[in-house]
Amino acid sequence: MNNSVSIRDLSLSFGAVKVLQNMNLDIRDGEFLVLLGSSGCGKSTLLNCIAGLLEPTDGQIFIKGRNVTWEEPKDRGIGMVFQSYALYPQMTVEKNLSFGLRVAKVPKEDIQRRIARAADILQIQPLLKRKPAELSGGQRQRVAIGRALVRDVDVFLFDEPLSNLDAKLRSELRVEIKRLHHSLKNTMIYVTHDQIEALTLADRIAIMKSGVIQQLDDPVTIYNRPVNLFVAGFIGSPSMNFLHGELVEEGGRTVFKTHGVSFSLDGYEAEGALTPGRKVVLGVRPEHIHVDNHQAGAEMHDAVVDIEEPMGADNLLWLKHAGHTMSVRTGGAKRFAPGTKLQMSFDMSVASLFDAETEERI
Amino acid sequence: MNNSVSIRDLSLSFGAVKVLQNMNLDIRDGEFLVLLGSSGCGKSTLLNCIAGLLEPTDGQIFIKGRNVTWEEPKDRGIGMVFQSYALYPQMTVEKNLSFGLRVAKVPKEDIQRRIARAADILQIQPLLKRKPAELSGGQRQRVAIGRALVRDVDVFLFDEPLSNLDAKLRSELRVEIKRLHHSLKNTMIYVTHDQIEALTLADRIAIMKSGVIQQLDDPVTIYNRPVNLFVAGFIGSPSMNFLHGELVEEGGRTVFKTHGVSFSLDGYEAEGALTPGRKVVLGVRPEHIHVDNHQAGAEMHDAVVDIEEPMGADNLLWLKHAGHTMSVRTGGAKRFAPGTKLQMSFDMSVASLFDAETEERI
Amino acid sequence: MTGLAPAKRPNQLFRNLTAKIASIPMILIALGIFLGGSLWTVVYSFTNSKLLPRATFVGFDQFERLWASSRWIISIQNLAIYGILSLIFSMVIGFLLAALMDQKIRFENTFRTIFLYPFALSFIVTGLVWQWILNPEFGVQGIVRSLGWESFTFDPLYNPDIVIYGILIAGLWQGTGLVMCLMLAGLRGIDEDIWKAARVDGIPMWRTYLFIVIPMMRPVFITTLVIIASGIVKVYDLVVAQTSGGPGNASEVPAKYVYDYMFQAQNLGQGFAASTMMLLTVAIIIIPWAYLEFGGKKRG
Amino acid sequence: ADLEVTHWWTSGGEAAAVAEFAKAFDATGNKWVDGAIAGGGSTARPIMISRITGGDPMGATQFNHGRQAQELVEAGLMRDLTDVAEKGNWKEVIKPASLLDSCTIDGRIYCVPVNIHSWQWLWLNNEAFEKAGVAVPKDWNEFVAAGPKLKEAGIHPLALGGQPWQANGLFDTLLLALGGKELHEKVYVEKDAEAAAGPEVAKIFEAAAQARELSIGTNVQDWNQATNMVITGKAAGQVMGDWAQGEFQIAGKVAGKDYSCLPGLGVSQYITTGGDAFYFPVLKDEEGSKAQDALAEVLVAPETQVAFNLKKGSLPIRGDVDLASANDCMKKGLEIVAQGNALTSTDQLLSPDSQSQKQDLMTEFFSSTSMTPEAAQERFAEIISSAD
Amino acid sequence: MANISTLNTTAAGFDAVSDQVASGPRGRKPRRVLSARNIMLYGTLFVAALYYLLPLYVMVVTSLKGMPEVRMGNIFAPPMEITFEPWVKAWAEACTGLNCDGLSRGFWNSVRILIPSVVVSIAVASVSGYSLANWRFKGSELFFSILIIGAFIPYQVMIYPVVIALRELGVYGTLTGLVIVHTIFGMPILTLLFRNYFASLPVELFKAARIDGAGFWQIYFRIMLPMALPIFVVAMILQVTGIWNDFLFGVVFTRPDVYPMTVQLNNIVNSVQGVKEYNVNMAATLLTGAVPLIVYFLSGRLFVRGIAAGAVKG
Ligand SMILES: Nc1ncnc2c1ncn2[C@@H]1O[C@H](COP(=O)(O)OP(=O)(O)OP(=O)(O)O)[C@@H](O)[C@H]1O
Ligand SMILES: Nc1ncnc2c1ncn2[C@@H]1O[C@H](COP(=O)(O)OP(=O)(O)OP(=O)(O)O)[C@@H](O)[C@H]1O
Ligand SMILES: [Mg+2]
Ligand SMILES: [Mg+2]
Repeated sequence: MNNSVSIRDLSLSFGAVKVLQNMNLDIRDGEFLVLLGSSGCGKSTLLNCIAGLLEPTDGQIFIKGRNVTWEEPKDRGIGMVFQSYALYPQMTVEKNLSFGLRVAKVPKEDIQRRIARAADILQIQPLLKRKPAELSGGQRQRVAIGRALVRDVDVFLFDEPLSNLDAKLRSELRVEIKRLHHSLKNTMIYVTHDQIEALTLADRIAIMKSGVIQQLDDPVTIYNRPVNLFVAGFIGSPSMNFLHGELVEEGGRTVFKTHGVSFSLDGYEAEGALTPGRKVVLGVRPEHIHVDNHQAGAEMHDAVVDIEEPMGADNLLWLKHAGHTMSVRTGGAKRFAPGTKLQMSFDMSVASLFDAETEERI
Repeated sequence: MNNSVSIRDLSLSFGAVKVLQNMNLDIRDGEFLVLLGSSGCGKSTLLNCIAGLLEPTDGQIFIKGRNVTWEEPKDRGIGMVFQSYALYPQMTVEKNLSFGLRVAKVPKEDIQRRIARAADILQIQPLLKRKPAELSGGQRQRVAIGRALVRDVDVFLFDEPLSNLDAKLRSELRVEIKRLHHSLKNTMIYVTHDQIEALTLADRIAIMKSGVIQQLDDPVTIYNRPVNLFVAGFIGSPSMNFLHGELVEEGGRTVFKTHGVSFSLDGYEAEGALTPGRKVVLGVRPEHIHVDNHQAGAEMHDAVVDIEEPMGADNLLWLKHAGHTMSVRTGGAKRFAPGTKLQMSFDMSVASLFDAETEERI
Repeated sequence: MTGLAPAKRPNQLFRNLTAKIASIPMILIALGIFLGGSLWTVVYSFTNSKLLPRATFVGFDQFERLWASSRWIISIQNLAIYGILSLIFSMVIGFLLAALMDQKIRFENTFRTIFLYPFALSFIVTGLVWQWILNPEFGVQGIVRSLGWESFTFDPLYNPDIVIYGILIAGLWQGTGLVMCLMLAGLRGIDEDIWKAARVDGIPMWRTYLFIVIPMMRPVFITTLVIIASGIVKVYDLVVAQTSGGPGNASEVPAKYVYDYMFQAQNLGQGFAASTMMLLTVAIIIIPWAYLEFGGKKRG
Repeated sequence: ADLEVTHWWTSGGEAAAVAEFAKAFDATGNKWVDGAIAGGGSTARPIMISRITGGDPMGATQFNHGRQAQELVEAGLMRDLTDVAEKGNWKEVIKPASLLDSCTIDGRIYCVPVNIHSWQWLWLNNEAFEKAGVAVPKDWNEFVAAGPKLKEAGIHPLALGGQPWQANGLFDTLLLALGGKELHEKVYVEKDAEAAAGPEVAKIFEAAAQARELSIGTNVQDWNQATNMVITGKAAGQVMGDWAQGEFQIAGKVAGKDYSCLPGLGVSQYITTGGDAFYFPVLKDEEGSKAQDALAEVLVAPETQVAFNLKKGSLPIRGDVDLASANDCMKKGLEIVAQGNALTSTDQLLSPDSQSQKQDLMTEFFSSTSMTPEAAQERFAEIISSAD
Repeated sequence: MANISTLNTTAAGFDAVSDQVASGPRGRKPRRVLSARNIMLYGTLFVAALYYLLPLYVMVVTSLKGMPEVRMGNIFAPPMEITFEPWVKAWAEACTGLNCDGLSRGFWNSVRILIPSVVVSIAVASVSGYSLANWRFKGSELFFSILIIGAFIPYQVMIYPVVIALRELGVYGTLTGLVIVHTIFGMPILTLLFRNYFASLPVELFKAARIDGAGFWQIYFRIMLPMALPIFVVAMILQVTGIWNDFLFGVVFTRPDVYPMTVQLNNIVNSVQGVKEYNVNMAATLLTGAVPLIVYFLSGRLFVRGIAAGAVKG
């Protein structure tokens, strides 16, 4: 049995609202799975179902091959970390960590040992005697992780654990969680709507929309070969540029044409047939557009700088081109004033082409 | 008169707590100034003083050359946008926008005209009849901006307007605010603790710490030439790598030495004297470390990959090197498994050197 | 995938059994006392029970008599006047006081204690004091007259036309403190930024309160409403302590009618009929509201 | 054994009288546990009824003599005292016999009458009349005539408390005194609605309207506060039962000298005899029951009767006791009873429910001049027609 | 761009306003103590305070006067001769029926009734509120709605059913019975407050505790209770006030040897012996009100905080 968590035909409705619909999902042992999706798509609901905090309307949940659909949260071998930390405010950190163990009547020395280990891993030994109110956000979240850690569980569930923290702390804790996963090798299911977190942490990402999983793949595949328009637009910040147009036969080759400008599709690995006349959407990521940088064989197009956003390490340009506004990522060193005219080229090998109707990848 | 807002010797205390201390600040007409700093450093307090919502303990505030220290908020020619939107929940969007104007007995047609303009700029025409509860976070924030917009003010104040939104919306609204500034050319003062916002939006950034401005400069300067350790560590994500060591005379040149490894300082533009023996901190940004990429004359150092974080467009590597852990940003294409041994070099021309004691840039 | 055997949904009755067991007192009280007692009352309102409940049914006789009784009509009128005025005034005064207290004033604690202390005193007690202060001979009227305004009249408890207002004065005195506390709590819960936004918009204080803050305090108003309104419907001590329903029957209230007919006149049937009418009125008002407020929406 | 006795006798004279009972009862080796509830019957009655129906009854409880306890008896909750009564030969000694009759249900005796109260008294403050310059009236008509003079002198002619039963009692007194025995019996015994609507009763309502006029401005609630107005000379007279006498006594006033009393309002020589009685709920324990018997005996015993009634200002229930120490007023009352001019009181004739309705009417009538005698009489006739 | 980390020195445009620096408003705007706003504010509060204090003043002043002075009729005049006799009499000498030991007789009874009634009623209501907020089950909202309607039923109407219920339970006339009665009638409002309070606590805490394996009671006692202090104070104040001042249940559901203080108070106030002894009445009143007042004073601040938490979330 190499599946740690399996979900079969899971459905959940709140009254008339169907939040999850017939979901199937297998999470491998030791895998770090990230559930990514916009607000209200049902990520927390799914996590709560796995944790046993919500009762599914239909379907089954297996953890380590055991059917836990109707079991109590505590018997499922899971630990959970919440966005708002959910530390017990009146207890010290130590008490917070040991609460579950004391409830379960684990022997004293055993509790001590486990707390020491968790404190060690998370480097919170100096905080053990403090109360949550006396901790910073990052420390609180570490304690919250510790609470799951001491329970020695098979599966860790994280519900947007970092979204209450500021950017700096977020990136720090992200690394720590990743490191934790490397050393513990537990199965982890991690809910977020921050794609940087998803891309950096995940072994596989499940992208959800209205209670349905759109794509379940490793980050690189998701980033470079999104299966549909939704996934493509959802992942990547600033998001992929979409150009609506159609496929046209030109000079014996099929090219993409929009607003009278045609783009060669050389280098694009199509999955379906590139039949001329098909209405399609071409998606290109900002970093796959090159400006003023003649590459071998690249086709150049004119554009005008609309806005420039320096982001430290690199620069974001908003270009106007044939009725589209496109974002382009360039190196941080070069600056472009608004109004500058320049030339750009697309890297077609990592572009995406979608059917305009089905929105599926071609 | 080219100063829009001038602050002279401003101090503010809450009881015994001195929040702002003798602050002086001049904001040019039409400038986009971002106040950046960690939580509790006094950003909101300063903004509230400018808005007239808090009374300074001492000092003066000028807006458009007029001393407004004792004036009511409404008479200062300012508009303000809050993190929590602060929309009037029971009024429609239209009412929210017009309430202040109606109170001020602005003629009906005038109100209509201004609302139409604001709605046009912010693209919220379809929302005018809705109530705040029926809007998404981004739409609410747009309405909140609209409320400042209709008042036709000289100075816009933003207090972390985007921090309640999710990453995607945040980046969209960021662009909109920038565009708004381009078209309105008002003075804008913008508080945030998100550095991406600061870097992308600001004409100038004021970095604050405990009520004192540390550095006031344009984003590029702040990013590349931070004046002290605090600013250097605060800006940039993942943050600058700091190596503690000292200056040593080696082969006739002053080099930086840490844990027995020495780094050449060739290319570094020092402001002070690089006297050997001085204890210093070397700061290098992740994107200024190059791995496995022999550059002309670059000095190579051995390192081991600890963790790899793919972030879509690029990769973040955490390297172990001589007792330090360093983050390095590489292109998204190449992957490095943990444990990989590689070589790295620093780009000294954009590195920073700080005195270990005073923490000031050398 | 083998071995993933489906499991059957366990009996819903036994899910979270402890919670259900722990709720038994509440369920018993709700069903056994409040619902059961109400039904019992309604059933016996159709009997001619005298001193003891007796199941001899007489149809609507008791109700006919009830509605023919001028005392009952007066009682209802009084309750309507008292109830509406008391609701309005205690809300308005409570809110005004809370708004004043919210101006970052000095001695807030002292003022709050002063306004709240009447709530700690029982009406057996305070009725007497008010009876006294409102006594024309040695109360306020007497004092004012002795100061020279000979024609000054202020004798609410002794004038049948205005006696209910006299009772209102004491009722407000006792109850507004609590309302003020509730309102103050509500005001403190309003987002600080709303105030700032209103100030930047140049909206005067009173308009901010009226058009922005009050609509935001809906939940507080609802809790307050339940507490005040339940007190109003049950008003009895206040009247007995001050006027015993007098002068004449000018200050009678329904709860007193019920009580007097049950125990004084020993006509339980009549008392039950009156209380059935009260229950009916309350139910007509409350049930739709309670359904909207507590039954309609769900929380996660 | 300890016996809890509930009653609402808490005013000065009443409490002193109860103490006599307690003293006598304690002397039998039992103990009187006092459960006084101030505020009159309406406060105390729900407590008593709840306690009895709740299965945790007190040992004995005061009730107004009348039909109030009938249902409790029928429900078997009250102790049958027939044995005690036979032993004490109550049938012979208790006078008038109507007192015991109202304790008798289906031939069994369930209560112990302890005193006779009569309602039909006009109490006058002699000094007040002196001050107003009129002679102390000899009957109701003279009293009414003196009204204007009294008012001139700044004295309220008639004190009337706000409690509903006071207005009701005043009316019944007027009806008996001015209308005579036949009218009283026609209306209250036969419940003759025609008579109630007739001209004779109309005259009574006229008189009541006069009384209403005289009582304007007496803003007190309790009966003894009204009595106190008479005692202190703020008011000239009060129509009140013989219990008012106890208040005069406590205030150290002397009958005949400081105050006058006119039974039957000085017009007719009839009084009604109502009064208080003690009931004994069925107790589960043997000892308690024995103590109940002992208390029942004590209550009727001649010595206790004398001691109690002297303090209470009411008449004893037995004709065979010596009331030498009784004052003027009491003697007048005793005489009337001895002549056999004692009639059954309305409390016994009407159900509490009908009484309450009548009471509501009278309260309304006496409290506001806007109700005409005719309108009041119409409603009065209605109540009588449906009375039980 | 030059490094301008030290901003106190010259910056662009400084000169433009430098001439205004000397003049013009500076620092905090001066406020007159007697501004129109302050006069209005404190004036209104002061007048309101007078209205609330007047009865208390009358009570205190009267309770310190002798009867002759009281009879003179000016209830607002301060006592010419202060006497504590009324207090002594109210506490230890006033008679009801045959017992002349004043309020002291009922005081301890009241305490004996108060403590278990407050504890039990709050315990039951808080558990119910907690269950309603966190452990919803089918019909729980219906029961709650019935409770809320129950808040509007006059107590008197319910006396008979309650008497019957207690009789059937065999606890009529015992302290247990009285405690049950207070629990029943305190239930609606208290449950409302507790439910709202617990609903306002973050759900995640509850979820976390469930994952930690804590059950219904463990979550209640170890997680919820320690966080619910403010609302407990509110509930305590409401119940102490209500139960201490209760008269009806105190007499209907007990026997004379355990009658609460209010029965004595009622007897003192309602037994009129000639002229009412107003001074004793007032002293008795103040003595009876003392306990709730003390409880209130001791918990004033928590009270407002608790009310806030319990009431604001609907
Ligand atoms: N108790 C509930 N009753 C009714 N609807 C609910 C309840 N809880 C959640 N929902 C609805 O279910 C949907 C999914 O909610 P869920 O909390 O799973 O979203 P999410 O993906 O976690 O969003 P977020 O990123 O905002 O946390 C939402 O539309 C929400 O409105
Ligand atoms: N009303 C007040 N009374 C006392 N201290 C206050 C008050 N308001 C703010 N402070 C203190 O002043 C300091 C600055 O607060 P301020 O709100 O300006 O911080 P900030 O920089 O806006 O932080 P954040 O990023 O969290 O919004 C903080 O330490 C805060 O505790
Ligand atoms: Mg969620
Ligand atoms: Mg702030």
